[in-house]
Amino acid sequence: MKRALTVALLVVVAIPLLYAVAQLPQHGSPMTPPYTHISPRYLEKGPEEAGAENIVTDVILNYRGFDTNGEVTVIFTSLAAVCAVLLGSRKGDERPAGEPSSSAVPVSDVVSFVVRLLSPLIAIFAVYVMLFGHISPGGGFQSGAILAALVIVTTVIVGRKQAEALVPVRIRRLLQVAAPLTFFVVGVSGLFLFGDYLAYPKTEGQMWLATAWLIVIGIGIGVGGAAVLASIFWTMGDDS
Amino acid sequence: MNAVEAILRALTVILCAIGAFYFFIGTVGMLRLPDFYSRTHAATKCDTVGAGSILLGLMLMQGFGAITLKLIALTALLLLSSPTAGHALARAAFRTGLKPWRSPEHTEGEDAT
Amino acid sequence: MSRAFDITLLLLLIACALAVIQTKDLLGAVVIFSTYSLIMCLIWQHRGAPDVAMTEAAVGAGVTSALFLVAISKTVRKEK
Amino acid sequence: MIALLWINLDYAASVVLFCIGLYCVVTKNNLIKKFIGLNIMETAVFAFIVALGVVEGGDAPIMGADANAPFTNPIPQALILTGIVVAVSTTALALSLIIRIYQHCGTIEADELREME
Repeated sequence: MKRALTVALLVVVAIPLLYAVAQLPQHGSPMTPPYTHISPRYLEKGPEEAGAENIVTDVILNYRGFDTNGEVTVIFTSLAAVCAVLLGSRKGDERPAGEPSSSAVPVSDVVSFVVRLLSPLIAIFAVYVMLFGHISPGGGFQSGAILAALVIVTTVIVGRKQAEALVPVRIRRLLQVAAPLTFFVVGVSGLFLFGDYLAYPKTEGQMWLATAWLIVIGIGIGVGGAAVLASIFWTMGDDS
Repeated sequence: MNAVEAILRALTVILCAIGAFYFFIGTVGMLRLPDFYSRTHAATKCDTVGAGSILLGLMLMQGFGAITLKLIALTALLLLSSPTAGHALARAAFRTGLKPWRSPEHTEGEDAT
Repeated sequence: MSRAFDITLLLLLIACALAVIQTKDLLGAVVIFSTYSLIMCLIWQHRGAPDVAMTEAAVGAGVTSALFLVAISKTVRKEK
Repeated sequence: MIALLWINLDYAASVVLFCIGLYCVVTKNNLIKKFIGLNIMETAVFAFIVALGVVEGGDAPIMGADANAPFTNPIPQALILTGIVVAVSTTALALSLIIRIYQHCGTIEADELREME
């Protein structure tokens, strides 16, 4: 019965979707609706108008800055929610005692050595991605994820305590809100200088300022995203 | 195309063929070898030797330039990370108590003693 | 040629997705899922979206897998 | 229709992946497995939207000295970039909820949890 229902559901979902997909304009043709409205303008005017040669960065941080502002708040909110769920009231805690400790097996020397060797390079790569998001692929989110992965690997290798000691608690609180905060600062500067929240300089001579703001927001998102993701990892790894 | 270029192109083709061959061997090993440890060994081998020689061939084709530097960095990363991953896998398996495979006639003799 | 490459990648992607839902061992499923993310990242790079590919490689294959692994280590490994 | 699907193969693959993910979400009992299925569905939708922006022979939309004419559409890419990061946020929240459920009830199988009520 259940199986028949599942099959029916899949058929009901798949057939209309496949039908609709078959009716779409040919894959890869430049005449598709998403390509004919606003993209040509972005592609044509992006570098002069928005301050970055990477049009994706332009769209994310400049043309659709509000969107990203909200989205950055979403990742911060998810950290808050994870903390609220896992660190909340511990009343109903009926976990079986004697859970196997995570450090039962010592860390391998080879892995530890290779990670120590590579981690500066990974950090350099993350910083490069963060700072050059406006002219090459990459940007804030990517470097944030790379840094978070670095922190996670470090936590696995040298242990939670030492990894957390890299970032003192007081600074960490600030870093976790770095991304929304940077957006807020840039947005308010735009409000004062150009009359709108998140307004970017538009004239020819002020392009350097727009690029500088893109870089600043990139740094903010990178550092903030890394702090948020690493904190989520640590919070989930807590023996609460 | 002068002689040097032709030789370089030939070397590239040979190196890429060697790389593809090692990938093939590694895949066959993954499918055919009896236990976890030997399969890990096969996978790591095709990562390092196969991808390494393909990258070397590409370097020869590119000549000296920015792309070659990137390829060198890539090769170094591959040569570091792939054996480490293999080592970590095998070590984790050994620590959790997975016994290496012995050929059947061998194990019978061991059990008797 | 490029189309053959595309089709191969898409088939690999579908095979990975099927393998994920077939695997009873959650740890194995997560590892295959991270492979799935990497193949997706290759497809996006091939389609001319390096930004998205980079994000998927770092977030989908890196951080998400780590989070899944933590969750599995905190709960159970085998699916009933 | 088959011929049209062959032309739009990338879209069709996204639909297939979406259905695989939906099957996983509907039939699997383990909450983590359900969530992996949800992630597959998410990725399928992302792949579909990125495929919408592809232009035949198009380069990445990065203007530089050596960039040449057809560029892929940057808007779907920007959209998906945001989407992926939101996806990892939801994954983190869902996984922490699952951990919490396990701490409370000792199981993460959906039917056992339903019997517990």
